[in-house]
Amino acid sequence: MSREELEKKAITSLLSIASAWYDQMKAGEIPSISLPSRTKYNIEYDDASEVWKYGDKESLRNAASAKSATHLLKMAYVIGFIKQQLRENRSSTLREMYYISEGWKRAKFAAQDESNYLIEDLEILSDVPREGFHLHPEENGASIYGPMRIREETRRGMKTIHCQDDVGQAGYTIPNSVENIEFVDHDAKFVIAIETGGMYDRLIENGFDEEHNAILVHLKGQPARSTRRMLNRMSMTWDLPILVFTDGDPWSYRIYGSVAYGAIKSAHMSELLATPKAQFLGLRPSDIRDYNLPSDKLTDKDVEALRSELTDPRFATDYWKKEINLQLEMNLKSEQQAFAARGLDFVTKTYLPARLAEMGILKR
Amino acid sequence: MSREELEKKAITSLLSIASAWYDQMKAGEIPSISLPSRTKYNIEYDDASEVWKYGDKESLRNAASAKSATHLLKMAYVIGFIKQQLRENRSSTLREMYYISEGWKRAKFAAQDESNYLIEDLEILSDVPREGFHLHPEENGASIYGPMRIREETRRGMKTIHCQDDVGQAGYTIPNSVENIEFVDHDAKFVIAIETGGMYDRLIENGFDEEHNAILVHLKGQPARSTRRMLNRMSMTWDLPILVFTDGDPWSYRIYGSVAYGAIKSAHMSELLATPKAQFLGLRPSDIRDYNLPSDKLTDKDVEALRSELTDPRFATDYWKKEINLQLEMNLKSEQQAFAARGLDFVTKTYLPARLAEMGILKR
Amino acid sequence: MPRLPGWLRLVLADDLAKQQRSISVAEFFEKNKHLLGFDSPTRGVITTIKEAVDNSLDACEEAQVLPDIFISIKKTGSDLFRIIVEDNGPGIVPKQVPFVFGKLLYGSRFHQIRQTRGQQGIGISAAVLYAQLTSGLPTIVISRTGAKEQAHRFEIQIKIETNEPDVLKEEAIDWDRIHGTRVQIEFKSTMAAKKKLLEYLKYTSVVNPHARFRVELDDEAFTFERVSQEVIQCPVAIQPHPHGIELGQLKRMVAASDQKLIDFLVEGFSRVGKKTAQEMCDRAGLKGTLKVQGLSVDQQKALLAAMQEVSVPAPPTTQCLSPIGEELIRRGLDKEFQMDFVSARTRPSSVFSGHPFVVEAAIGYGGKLPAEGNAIILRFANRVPLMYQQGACAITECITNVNWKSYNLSQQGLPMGPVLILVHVASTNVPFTSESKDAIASIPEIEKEIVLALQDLGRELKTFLSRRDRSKLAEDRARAVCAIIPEISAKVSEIVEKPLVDTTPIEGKLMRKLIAKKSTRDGKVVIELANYSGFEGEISAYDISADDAADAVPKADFVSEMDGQFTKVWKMTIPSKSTWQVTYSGKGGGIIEIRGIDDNKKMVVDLDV
Amino acid sequence: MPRLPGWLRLVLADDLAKQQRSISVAEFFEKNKHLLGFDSPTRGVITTIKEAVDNSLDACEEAQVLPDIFISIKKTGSDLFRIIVEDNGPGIVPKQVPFVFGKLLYGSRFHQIRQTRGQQGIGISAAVLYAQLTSGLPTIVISRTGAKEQAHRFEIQIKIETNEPDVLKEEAIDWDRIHGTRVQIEFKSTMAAKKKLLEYLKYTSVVNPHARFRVELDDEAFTFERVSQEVIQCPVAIQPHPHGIELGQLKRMVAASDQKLIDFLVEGFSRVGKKTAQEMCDRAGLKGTLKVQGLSVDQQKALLAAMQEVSVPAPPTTQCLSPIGEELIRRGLDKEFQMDFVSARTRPSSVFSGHPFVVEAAIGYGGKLPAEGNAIILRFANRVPLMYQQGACAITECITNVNWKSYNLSQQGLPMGPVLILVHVASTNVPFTSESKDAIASIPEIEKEIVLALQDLGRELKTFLSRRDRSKLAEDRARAVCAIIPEISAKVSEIVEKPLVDTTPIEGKLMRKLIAKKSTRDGKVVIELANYSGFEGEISAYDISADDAADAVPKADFVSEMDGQFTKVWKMTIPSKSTWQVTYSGKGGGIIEIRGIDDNKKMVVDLDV
Repeated sequence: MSREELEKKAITSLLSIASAWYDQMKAGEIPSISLPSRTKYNIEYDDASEVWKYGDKESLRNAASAKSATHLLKMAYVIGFIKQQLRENRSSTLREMYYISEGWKRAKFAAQDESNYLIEDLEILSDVPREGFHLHPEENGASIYGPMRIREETRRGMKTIHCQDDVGQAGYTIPNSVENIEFVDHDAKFVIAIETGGMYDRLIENGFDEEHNAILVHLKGQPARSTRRMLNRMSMTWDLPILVFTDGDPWSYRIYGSVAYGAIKSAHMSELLATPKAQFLGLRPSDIRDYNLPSDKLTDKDVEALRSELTDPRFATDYWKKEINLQLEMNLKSEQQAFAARGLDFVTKTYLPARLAEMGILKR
Repeated sequence: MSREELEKKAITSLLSIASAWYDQMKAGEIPSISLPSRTKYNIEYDDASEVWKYGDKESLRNAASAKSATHLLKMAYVIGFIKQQLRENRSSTLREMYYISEGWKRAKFAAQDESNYLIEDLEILSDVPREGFHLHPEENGASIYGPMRIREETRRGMKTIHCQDDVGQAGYTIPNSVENIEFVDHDAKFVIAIETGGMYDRLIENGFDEEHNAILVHLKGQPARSTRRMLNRMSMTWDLPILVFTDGDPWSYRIYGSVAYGAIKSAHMSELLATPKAQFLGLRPSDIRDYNLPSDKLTDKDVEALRSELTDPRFATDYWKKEINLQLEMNLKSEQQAFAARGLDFVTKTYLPARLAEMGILKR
Repeated sequence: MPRLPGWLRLVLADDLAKQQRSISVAEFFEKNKHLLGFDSPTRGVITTIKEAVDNSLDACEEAQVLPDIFISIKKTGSDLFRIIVEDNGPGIVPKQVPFVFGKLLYGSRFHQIRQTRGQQGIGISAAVLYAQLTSGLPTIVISRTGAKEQAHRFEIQIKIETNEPDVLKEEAIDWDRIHGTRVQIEFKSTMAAKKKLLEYLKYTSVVNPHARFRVELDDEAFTFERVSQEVIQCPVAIQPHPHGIELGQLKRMVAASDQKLIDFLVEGFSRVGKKTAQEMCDRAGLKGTLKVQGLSVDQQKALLAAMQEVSVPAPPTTQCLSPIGEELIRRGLDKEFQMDFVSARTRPSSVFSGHPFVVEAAIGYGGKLPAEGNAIILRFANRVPLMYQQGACAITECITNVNWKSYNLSQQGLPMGPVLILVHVASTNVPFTSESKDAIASIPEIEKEIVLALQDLGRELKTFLSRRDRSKLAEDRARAVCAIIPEISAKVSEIVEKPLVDTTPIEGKLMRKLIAKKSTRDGKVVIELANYSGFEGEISAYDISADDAADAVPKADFVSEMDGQFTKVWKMTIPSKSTWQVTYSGKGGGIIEIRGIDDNKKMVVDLDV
Repeated sequence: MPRLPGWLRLVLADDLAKQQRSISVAEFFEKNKHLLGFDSPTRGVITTIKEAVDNSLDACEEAQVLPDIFISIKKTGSDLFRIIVEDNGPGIVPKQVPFVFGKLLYGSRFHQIRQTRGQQGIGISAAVLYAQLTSGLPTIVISRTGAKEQAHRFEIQIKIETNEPDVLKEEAIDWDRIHGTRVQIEFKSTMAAKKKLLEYLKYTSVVNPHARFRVELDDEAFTFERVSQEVIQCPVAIQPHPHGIELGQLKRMVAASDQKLIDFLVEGFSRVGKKTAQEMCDRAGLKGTLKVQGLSVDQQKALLAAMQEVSVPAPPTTQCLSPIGEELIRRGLDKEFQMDFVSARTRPSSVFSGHPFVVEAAIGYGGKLPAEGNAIILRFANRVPLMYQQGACAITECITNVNWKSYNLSQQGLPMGPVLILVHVASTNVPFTSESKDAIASIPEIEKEIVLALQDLGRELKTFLSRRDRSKLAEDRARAVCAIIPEISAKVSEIVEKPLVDTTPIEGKLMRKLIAKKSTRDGKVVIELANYSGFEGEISAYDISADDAADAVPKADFVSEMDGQFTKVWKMTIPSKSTWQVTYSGKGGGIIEIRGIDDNKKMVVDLDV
């Protein structure tokens, strides 16, 4: 969907909510609205899109108590605010909207959480991501380095950028709103999304992107919304394999999970934010064993997290069961930079080529 | 100092350390080395350079016990490693060096802290920042948006980038090693270094950079080493006023402090990392009062931090005493985005012009 | 190794024998004051008053009089305090007075199986002993047993070597009490625990609502008035229950009996009928016709085992126990704590290890109770407040184990908020965790009863709280409908860019009441009455505020002023589904009241709040 | 209000009077078993053994014999246990036996001011009472007072109503002990606390190093052997100290005296001489020549105040107290815990509230003590181990308050690591926190002594630890010089791209010793001896490892094999400042030893470690 289409859809959906309330009140009825129930008991795997989505359970909110009437009032104010913002082609952060609500009297937000939650409600109701409302997150997206060209609509006009030739050493930074990006062309065979900056730098320094025609994405830990959207679009638009390369511990597997399957909090956006085709490259527990990597003992929290992953439906594959059980058995974890113990070139010359061949991405 | 000069200085200084040991041992003496004492009791204000530096107190480390002999051994291994790295024009992160030391037997690091501390020792001994050793930090630098052009030596050759025309919405990202940047030209009147991404985006969206010929730098909270080095170089090279714009709380004043005065941890690098000419723009406690901004009560920790700043020599000016005492009296703090409560344009149309005029940066 | 020669060792055993002697119980307690609650001067005052008051209440109960107890504590020296406790009980006959006060382990209640406050026969004489040890002063006792008798005054100490009373002086005197006892004890102490002492008296008064306490504390005087004029029934002693005795006790009973086994069982024990007795004999393999005195130790053991195996009904309790009763607990609590809600439960009596007991509990809520922090816990055993070791007590444990959240109270271990919880355990043998009698031990049977009582009360409290919440809810709904929905309407109409929707039909549909709305905007006060109630009679609107409403349209029917506050009254009838309105210049605020229509048919909404 | 008519109330007082009666102390304790440590069947066993053993040890002490005590615990039924304690004490004369075991509050030590284990005269008879209540069985006592006397055997119970002994059977019998006492008690119990019991016996043995304990626990038998053959001096009773009495006690002494005041003071109290007595009289405003019996209560009070104001030396303690002594504590600890370091302190005796006391403490370190966790704390009062309530005890408090970190121990509240701390408080009147005698109360005077003793021991431990650390330091230095500096040399030479620096001159300069270095690289073992010691005599190098060193250059002077381990010996003299070396093929490891040169002139460094 293009940016214009998205904005149009946003304004149409939001106005239809307001119109429905108008009609309800005109008919002498208390205004109300239905929302899917947002608990983990209402998350389902959608076979068609291969992502996790909210199920059928709905809850009705009507204005019959002061609390929920106030909630609807706030929703009305937010809809009004977004309408104005889209009309003026302005944008703002959630934090700014929170402060703007200072002037909304009874509709003022009591806390930032409340405004965040309300925006999620509107995303669900309208099926439009918040970027379509011109509400952008505070956190930056991550960096990209590799043979691809995009066209970005910025406040200073349209910019065409090649992510190797036109950028500094730090790469191209993903903007808050990936919807403003047009994917022009690429010369890549695959994308590696990397957890740590150290490994991202290592691959750039060793020329891995040039040698293997790889696009490198730095996830910066748990990836931001715009980073996940970027990966989703790279996968959808160019059908490139997305490979996730993280540390070898349970928290990193969760990073992979949020790239591939999405998070409960944003299950309504899974189709936009999750990349079901993303594959886990490493660092696998079996790599710790096979490459005899420097490692640390698992902490109690690590073990707890691994056990919880064993019962997580998203990790309910033979692959993950085998690896996680192996890790529990070894009682070890490693960081991806631990490959440096085998030399600075080991990861690019030995590990990744072998691993990518094994995954069928590179020919042996 | 150019990059080549820096590297030359690095190799010379490090080799002179090794040579000194060689000569000591050759003379039948236990190898030893003197280091300034790195405690807050040995930090002094240097009037000439207007930054805080280590004082005269030194401590001698000799190889007469297993512990300090091992320390010297590790230092020798690190010097050897850096020598080789510079010779091969490779670079690495501290984390990688930590893992590489796995192969150093008795000289292996027990923990990351130990290798960090040792690198700081070498920085002090050689008066060369770690970037000169080709050891770069994991954390990225922050973003820049504004009318300036730089030339960056990347792994893919020399790139010339204009920080408005050639970059995406997210701006130009400062690389790990600012030493690789050449400052080409600019059309700016001043630089605003901004704490939060929301405010940085707001200024870009409202076209503040274009309207006022301002360079905007996003600090991303407590600024990384490369961000501080970048500000230092912009101040030194172009003699541009550097204005720091943060939230109105004690932690943000510390951000200003680390930009302007440097940190105890890196006092030996103050001349490279601190920007003594940086001025505090806001958000001042008196702004909270004068603009009646939405605010929160101070927490006990806030009050404690403010009191500690009152006794900090770096904040021992009438300006800071007045502001901090006012804040303690009001018992309030505000975020910079709180200006949004007065409208999305208030900060760029009203507050900043007024404040910049007051500071003599803009004409009234 | 210096071994002594044999003859010397022999002499030694004789020597040692000569040193052996009996130790008087008074000597024993002199050395072990802590056993009696006299381990610190601070605690001595409370212990003494507690013992004396317990005795007075027990005596009044036995004599069936309404207790009228006077307590005085006066400082008489730098660290000397004189304590006086005087009652209107039956008095003590002169020849007994020296023993009651001047001999440890002397009393009437020790062997009886019934609920009493004091029991051991140590308490008050321990105070006498403590006084004589610390101040050297004798204890002064005045007692009179009736109108025809003279009062007698004694100065008493204890002969420590023999634990016998030492009467320094005895005389017949005139006394204005017709019957009663007064004891005056003076010892070293401090008043550090004054707060605790007042709490003790307050709590004692709560569970003894039939008693009046007058207190003089140095220069202050308080009275805890009685709220019940009924004397409480004195518990009557019962026979031991077969499940509650040990072998030693059985042996003593056997030795003292000349009965046949079956009669011994039926007459010597509670709740044992012929049939039950026969079952016990059969199980023990003993003939019912055997003379009990002839039973061997082994036969006695077999009998004991059989007695404890056979199921026997719980001991009779109405007789030997004296619960306070739900009504009196409520009255007692209400007197000392003013609360919005209070309810009490007296559980059916029950039994543990053969000892009958009954649990009573009460919960109070709101009113003057502190809104924050843990609930106030009042613990009682046999009508005596437990002042120390709350954390170690089974009562506290039970309160903690109840899930108060399900009764809409917040809870962190103890329930929180404006809550008071009272638990009273009455038994012929209250199981304490230690000699200091500060905490009740964990006995599953007792704990079960406490929890059941608390849960029952919790459900009642929940009903109260939700009724209260429901009326809050109705108000809340009115606010939503009358104040917020119009705002939604305004905003939504603006968004969809259509004319403003009128939301009064929603009000009418939902409220089915007469709705009075007052709002102030731009210096104009508007009062609007919308009648959805169906009622069409005359009503009056009273508007009390600082505004004089001189320019009101329509004019008020009546205006009066007092202290700058104007009361404006309009009278009108409002046809069903129509609206009446008045507007005047002013600042608003104040109170609005509608009269002439049922409370449940009207609703006042102040839109300025 | 149902008030009773006056005549009925009068009758009531009489009625009540009739019910009043004296309560036997046995009845009292039957109802209050917890006062005596019989509140649970588990605890009953330890209490009984403790009381019997205390009595035996006290009796042996009085009779000056080395205690030889036999203890047996046997299960005799599903929940019945038979406990036997037998000693070689002086025995008890037959006519006393029934009273000692069959009457509560009967004993020889209650009134004496001296250190004893038992005191109250309750302990063992309480066990007799407990047995008769739970098992119904009488207690069997055998006692013999000497070779010429026959032993007597008793079966004893207590008449509970009167607290008098009930002798079921008495007979003269033959017994192999020449003198001593054996008591056999059987009651309901469990052995849940077996570990605690063994600890109790072990600790008792530590502080009674002159006693032998033989223990039979069902089928197991243990002996705690004595380590001292000296009988301990029996403490002798002293007069009360003027600072340690209360008014009650003074009054009794006054009443019993026919002396003049000044003589009364000098003869009746410890450490009061004529001069002190006169000062007391003067302060009290009393003439020394007054007959004390004539003193009024007020005069007695004044006297007491004066007695407590006048400074009086601490009571004599060598007489009435019996500390264990530093030597015996060390021996006792050494016997039960094998440690690297142990030291003990007996503090000078001191006094609190007129009661003499002495503190002893000991610290042990290392050896078989557990390396992790809190220190082991052993607490004793009058040679009796304190087994419960460690957290509430002033001893623990004192240990926690000492800053152990300054003595190079780690500490989290208690000190941590392989440390044992023993504290013994001996006094004529040990101040316990409660009747169960498990914890010592916080008395500043006692706490001060404990802390001083511990600090003193802490300093000694620190000396030990730093001596140990110093030798570690020298090794550390040798390692740096001989192993790490050569590596620095190698790396630095590589960096500066110059020939490898020889670091042996540094070794010589620093070490001034004969340095033996063994290293293994690539299958070659090199042993190098560098002589910087100045010594030039013949020395031998012993190299013991799995290598046979057949190809050694030079050849070994002597090789022997045992269990696959080869001992290679080379003999040589090494001129000053020169080096000797041997090389052979092998895997290295094992031990290298240099003989023929002083320990402080040589240093062995294994470079492979």
